[in-house]
Amino acid sequence: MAMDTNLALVLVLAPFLGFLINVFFGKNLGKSLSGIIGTLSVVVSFVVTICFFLQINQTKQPIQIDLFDWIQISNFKVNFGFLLDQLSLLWLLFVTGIGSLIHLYSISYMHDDEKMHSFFAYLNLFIFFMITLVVGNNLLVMFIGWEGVGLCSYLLIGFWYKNQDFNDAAKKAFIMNRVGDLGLLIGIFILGSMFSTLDFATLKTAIAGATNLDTFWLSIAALALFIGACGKSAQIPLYTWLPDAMAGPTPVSALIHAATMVTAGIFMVTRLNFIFDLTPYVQNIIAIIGAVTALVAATIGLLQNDIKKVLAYSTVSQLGLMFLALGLGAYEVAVFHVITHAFFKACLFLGSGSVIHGLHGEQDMRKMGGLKKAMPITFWTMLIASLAISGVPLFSGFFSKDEILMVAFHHNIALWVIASVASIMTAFYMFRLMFLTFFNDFRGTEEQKHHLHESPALITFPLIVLAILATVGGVISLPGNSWLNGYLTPLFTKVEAEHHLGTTEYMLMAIAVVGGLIGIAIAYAKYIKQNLVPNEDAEITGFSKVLYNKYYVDEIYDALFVNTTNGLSKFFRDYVETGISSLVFGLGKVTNELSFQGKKLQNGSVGLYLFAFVLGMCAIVSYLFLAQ
Amino acid sequence: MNNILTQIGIENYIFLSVTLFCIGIFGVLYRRNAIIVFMSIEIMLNAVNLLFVAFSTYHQDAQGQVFVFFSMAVAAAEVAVGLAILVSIFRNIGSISIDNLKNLKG
Amino acid sequence: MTTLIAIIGLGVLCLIFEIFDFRKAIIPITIIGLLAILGLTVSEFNSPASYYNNMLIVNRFSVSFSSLFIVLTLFLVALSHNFYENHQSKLSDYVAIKIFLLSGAVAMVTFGNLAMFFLGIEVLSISLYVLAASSRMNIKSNEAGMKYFLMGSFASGIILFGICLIYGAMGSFDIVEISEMSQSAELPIWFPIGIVLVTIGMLFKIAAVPFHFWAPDVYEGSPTLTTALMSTLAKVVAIATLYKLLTALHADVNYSFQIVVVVISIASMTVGNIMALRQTNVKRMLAFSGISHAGFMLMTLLSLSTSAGSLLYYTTAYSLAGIAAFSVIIYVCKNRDNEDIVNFHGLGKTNPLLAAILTASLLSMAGIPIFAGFFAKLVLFSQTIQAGYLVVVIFAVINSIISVGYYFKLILAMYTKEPNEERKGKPFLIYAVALIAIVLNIVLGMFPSLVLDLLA
Amino acid sequence: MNVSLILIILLVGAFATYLAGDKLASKVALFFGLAALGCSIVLLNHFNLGENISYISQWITLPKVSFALKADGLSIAMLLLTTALTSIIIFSSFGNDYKNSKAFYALILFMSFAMVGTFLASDGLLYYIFWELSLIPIYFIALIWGNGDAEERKKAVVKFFIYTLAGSLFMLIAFVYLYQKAGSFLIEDLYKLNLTVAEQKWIFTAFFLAYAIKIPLIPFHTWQANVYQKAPTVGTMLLSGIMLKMGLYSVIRWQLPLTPLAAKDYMFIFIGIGIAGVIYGSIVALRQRDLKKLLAYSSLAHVGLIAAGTYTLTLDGFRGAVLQMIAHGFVVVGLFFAAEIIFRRYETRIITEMGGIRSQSPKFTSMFLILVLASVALPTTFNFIGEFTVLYSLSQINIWFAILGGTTIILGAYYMLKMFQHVMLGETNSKLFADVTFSEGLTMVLIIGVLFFFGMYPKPINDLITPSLVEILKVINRV
Repeated sequence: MAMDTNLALVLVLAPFLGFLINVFFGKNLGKSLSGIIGTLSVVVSFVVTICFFLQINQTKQPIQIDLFDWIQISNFKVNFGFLLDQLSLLWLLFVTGIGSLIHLYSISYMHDDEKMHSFFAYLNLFIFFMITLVVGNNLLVMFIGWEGVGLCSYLLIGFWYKNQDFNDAAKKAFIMNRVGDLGLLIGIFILGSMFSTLDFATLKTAIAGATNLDTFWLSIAALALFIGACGKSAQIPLYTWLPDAMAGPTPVSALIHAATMVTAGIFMVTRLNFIFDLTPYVQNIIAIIGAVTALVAATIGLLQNDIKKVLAYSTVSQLGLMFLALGLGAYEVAVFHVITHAFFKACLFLGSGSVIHGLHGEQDMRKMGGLKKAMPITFWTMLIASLAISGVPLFSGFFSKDEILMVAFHHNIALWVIASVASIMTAFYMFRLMFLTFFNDFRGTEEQKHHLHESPALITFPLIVLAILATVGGVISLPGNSWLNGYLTPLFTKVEAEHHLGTTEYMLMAIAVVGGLIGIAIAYAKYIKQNLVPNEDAEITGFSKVLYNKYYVDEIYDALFVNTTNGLSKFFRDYVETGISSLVFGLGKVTNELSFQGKKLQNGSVGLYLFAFVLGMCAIVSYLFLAQ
Repeated sequence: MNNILTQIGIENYIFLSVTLFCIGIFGVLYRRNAIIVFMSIEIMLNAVNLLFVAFSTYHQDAQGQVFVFFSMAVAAAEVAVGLAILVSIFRNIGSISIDNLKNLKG
Repeated sequence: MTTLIAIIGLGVLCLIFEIFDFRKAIIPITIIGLLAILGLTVSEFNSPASYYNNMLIVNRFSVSFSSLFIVLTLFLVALSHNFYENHQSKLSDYVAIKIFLLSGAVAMVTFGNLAMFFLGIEVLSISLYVLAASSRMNIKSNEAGMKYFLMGSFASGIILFGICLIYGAMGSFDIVEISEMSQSAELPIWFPIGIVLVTIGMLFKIAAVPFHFWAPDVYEGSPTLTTALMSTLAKVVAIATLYKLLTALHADVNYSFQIVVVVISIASMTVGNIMALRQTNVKRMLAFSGISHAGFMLMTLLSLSTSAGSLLYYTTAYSLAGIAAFSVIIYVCKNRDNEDIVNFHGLGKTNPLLAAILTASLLSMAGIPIFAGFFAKLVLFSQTIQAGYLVVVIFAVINSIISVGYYFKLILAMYTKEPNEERKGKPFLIYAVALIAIVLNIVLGMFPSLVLDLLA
Repeated sequence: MNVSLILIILLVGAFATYLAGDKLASKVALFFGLAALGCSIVLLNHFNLGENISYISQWITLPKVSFALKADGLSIAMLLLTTALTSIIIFSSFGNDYKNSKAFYALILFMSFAMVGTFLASDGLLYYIFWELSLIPIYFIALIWGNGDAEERKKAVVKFFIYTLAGSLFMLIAFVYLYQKAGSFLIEDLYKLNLTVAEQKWIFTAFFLAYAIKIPLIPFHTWQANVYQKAPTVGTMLLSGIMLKMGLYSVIRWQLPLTPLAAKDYMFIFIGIGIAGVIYGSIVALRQRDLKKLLAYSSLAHVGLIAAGTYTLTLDGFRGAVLQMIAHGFVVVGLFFAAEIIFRRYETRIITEMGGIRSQSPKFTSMFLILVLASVALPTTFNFIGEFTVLYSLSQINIWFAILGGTTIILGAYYMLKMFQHVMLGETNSKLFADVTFSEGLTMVLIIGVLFFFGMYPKPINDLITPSLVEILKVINRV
């Protein structure tokens, strides 16, 4: 046990150590060294994770580690501890794995930036918090990580802090996340007061053993928790921060805003599946929101021209699909898609990063094209990833997405339709991206054309690894015999009956595949055959303008919330504040005025004084007479 | 002496002196010449003296009359001081009307 | 009563000194003499007695108040050294008058007979008239003297009439007899009127609304030292005497009389404080603050049987603070034609010690803790609430809030404004008086029992 | 050990500092501040050994007032806060030189003397006296050493003084009234009283006036922003770091136990006021031009939450409130110190005149950022513990309270990050900004260290305060 504890501490603290080193000595270490340290610290925890993973594969026993008492509440006590079970280890695997790859990538990618050491510090800090989020054995420790990753994303989105727009984006991300966090907190409060514990294990047993459970409050709690998930995982209505978050350096987008942090919501819901299973209404809400988000994001993605924005919206839409699965109670499916998505989406982002790197910061696809020859590795890896995300058979994405669609079909045709449409669109815009970027001939400046070159090995290596994973990742949960489902079963209270592959399933697969191919075909027709290039912003009109401007959601939010708050603030500052204080001063003024009038009475004439004297005398005497 | 009181009755003495006292008060209130104000105050005091005497006979006890001497002496002392002040005022502003005493106010 | 004789002897001595031209010695001798008399008085504390078939009754009340008066006179005499530097020739007169005034004051709290009471008042008042008008060439002073004289003698007339009515009702001047008789059932109607008239006369002396109009003018016009005397000694004497008189006459049993007291006390506090807000002349301001303090002191008349101690404490606290404040004012306004607040600008920089003392005394008047003023108010409140007059206390509290407004005007002037000119010299006696007074005040603030328990 | 020793140390310290002269004043003051801190640590030690730490001696016979001090866990916690912050504040002021500094530092020590007294006093009148005493030094500190236009400052400070005095005088009436009932000012005797609901409501209101103005709660807060802005930063630290806690402490120690029935009847109103303060303060803070004013309003928001916690009359509410008091004390001092550090270099507090500092001073930036994050209650900081517990207690009363109060974590993040962005980030500022000096850095690091340590391990404080809070709750629920 002590062994486990120490290992677990290593697992958690290695990145933190890296963070400290980079913070305090980063400047002196020099860029490469600080990069290497940063990477190694993550690799260490990756290795430790593997050890634990192997161990748990034999023992099948989750490892509980209690460190110390943390927060004391009247009816329960929250201690600081870790829970290493199938779920958290699975998550750790790809968090640390992809994490190390992206660190590696960043060494080269950020090499020109003078604040590279702080970049690595932030990345390490992020990994540290992400690990805490995943391994926390109760809701509050998870909440530490939950807020911590939010902080790191704030720091990294605003990494180029001299640009106030980036800072705004960072701020927006943090605040929107906090809206979700409030929901999460409320959920925690309700759970705490209902079951007098926040510990996952005890919570599970408590709920299992609970007689006459108050489902109303449980549903409220579940809903509140889901709001938290919406914030972190960019679901409607809290998704608008994610596209803006692309202001950060591309490795950040790959790590935080595609592979790991944004999946925290799915992690949390899966962790607490025993609660959501008992609250069907909330599950429906989750499913619907997931589906809608998938569709909306996909539609917006159709017309974006910023290469990273396209990927961002595709991320939102994929996350939507995952929530759809969660809402339908198919947690293992969602988890499966999380993993495959992590592979291909990270690959895509890193690829786009390599492109942007090659073009010295150009992100508009209208100014790209024909990069296939210049950067072949980037092209091939990204192609594989795109095939995966489009659900072309035998690539990882095919299996995971297909399972989601099946589950949807089994529950509700409408959801299935929406999901399928979304995935067709995905296929379309992904290949739109591919064609615009890599095919035809270059549309950028001559000067850029001159410098076109494949990125260095440090950048391409992670791409290749991820591409391979994106290809073969599907094996962990092949239809029919799924290793993943078996691995995860201990977590779940009620296990979905394994869909035996019947004709409907094959038919569904077929539809999905055909749909995907259709999407690709349309893209091919538009951008290869007709060799179209998207219009300049000014020329976009009609519904496509609405899509291009993301349904004006940002503007609506600004009008509804931001401006009202600021207006209110101005009103309070200028009127209410001055009003109250002048009320207080007013009393003083009144007395002063009285005094001023009183001075007139004291006019110095003895006659008056004596008169007042006599008057007072008469008044008193007569009063006493009457009183007698 | 005694029979006079019984004939007239103490109340009348009281009324008389109260009347005198009020005359004094009104004098003080209405006259603006300091000297006359002094005189009015004297009237007030003497009204009281009268009442003292009346009461002392009424009670058959001399204390009241003794007190009259006190009050006379005091009145005299007061007026002496008052006149002294008045003189210095007259020397400074050449008038003894109390309406000129309005520098101190507010 | 030995006190009384000794005081008068001291007064005469001063005059003789003048004849034999020992001016230098006058102040020191007087101070020493007063100290001796103080000792003499205190020694009588535990030996109550009555003299001259009850003309004078010496008891704890009279002794403790007389000693307070003597202490105050001590301070005032000490201050006169510096104050009358420029009229050495009249020094003895001024000092002597103060001493005689003191005799009057002592007579007022020791009286056992209304005659004594009346004489006391008159001695006090006449000396005050003289002092008020004492700077002959100064029109303001003349006017002050005149106003004070007119209204004062008018008030004495009222008092005399009241005494007369009481005599008429009781057929005696002896306070003990009156007090016994006043218990008996049927009394002629003019007895209460008599009491009321006397009370009104005394209310005039302590400058309670609506008999307060003279105070600001007279305070402003008179020489500062006289103002100090009026606002501390005279006021304290008057309230103490009134208290003693009403206790003897059992005035508090009459409910409607208490209502009158309530109304007058509230009116005095409020008018005094509100009027003080806009004053620029410091003496005038303190006059109004004195009026409001009179209102506070009147609260003691609502629980006559128990509040002797708290009255003594309040008066002591108030007068000590007043002495300290006035000694600073005397120093600051020396050779200035007015006592405008402008003179105090930047005192905090030019003369931190005196500024601190003035601040302390003002805080004490405002009733901030550790200064005696706080406990004075506290005890007063507690007794008044006990007597069941919560409303008065609430008014009192609101008033103390207002009062902070003008006390702090002076403090602000001392600490935030730039000094206008340097002042020469550090007159020892003024510093000594101010320091001793304020230290006594603070000591009493820390150990209130010292005084509170004297008359408990 | 005699508990009054700590008072003596501070009082003697004040005089010693004044006599030490302008040169040495700050050093001497720091020395005595540390001595007091040591003394309170010793007290803590004795307390943990289970001794009952109290001192009582007859002071005034009539009215019956005794010089009674008593230290339970709660008082000792506040004691530690006060003495620690006093030392930190004095040390933080080493960077500036004040004219007539001997008086300045003497006043600081005198003020902390009064505040320590307030936390220790177990006799109503003694408590009141200390309460009032603490007002005078801060009045002069703000008045004489403050900044900005003199006339404006005078107005603000005098308003502050009269306002607070007005409040506390009503508390005095309440105390006198209680004295008439109980015949003693001793807190034990006052606890024993059982008053009618009507009486309790009056007394509750009288106390509330005093505390609502001191804390301050809306709508009695209008003095706060101006005074915080006008006062010298040291004064602002004293006000916001410690003095404000006097009010909250008094609510727990005096108001609620003395008038439990009224407190129960009024619970919702006063929780409501607290939470309204949270939202109102946060929103007003959004659009402040002056850095110190912004921090003032943020502090208004936070204390609103704390007050709401106390009025829940639950153990969690109390505990959270006390934890948050301590946490807020440190954070707010740190933030105002950050403002001071900027002022030392830029001579301005107007936010729009700052910006682009980060690129010139990484150390300062990270420290400032940490403080900002702490004040928005990021987990692992001390403030999170407090805020979480308070919000939890609110959720036990009514979930909506928790939701509305919880908006603080959104709005708080909004205005704090907005401020941080405009103060620190953006294009490099043309004006040169030297990074923190050693002493500045040390001060910051101390504060940050405290925040993180107790953020991860609040147990010690918890164990210290919980028993006495339980005791107080017993008193509250006696009827």
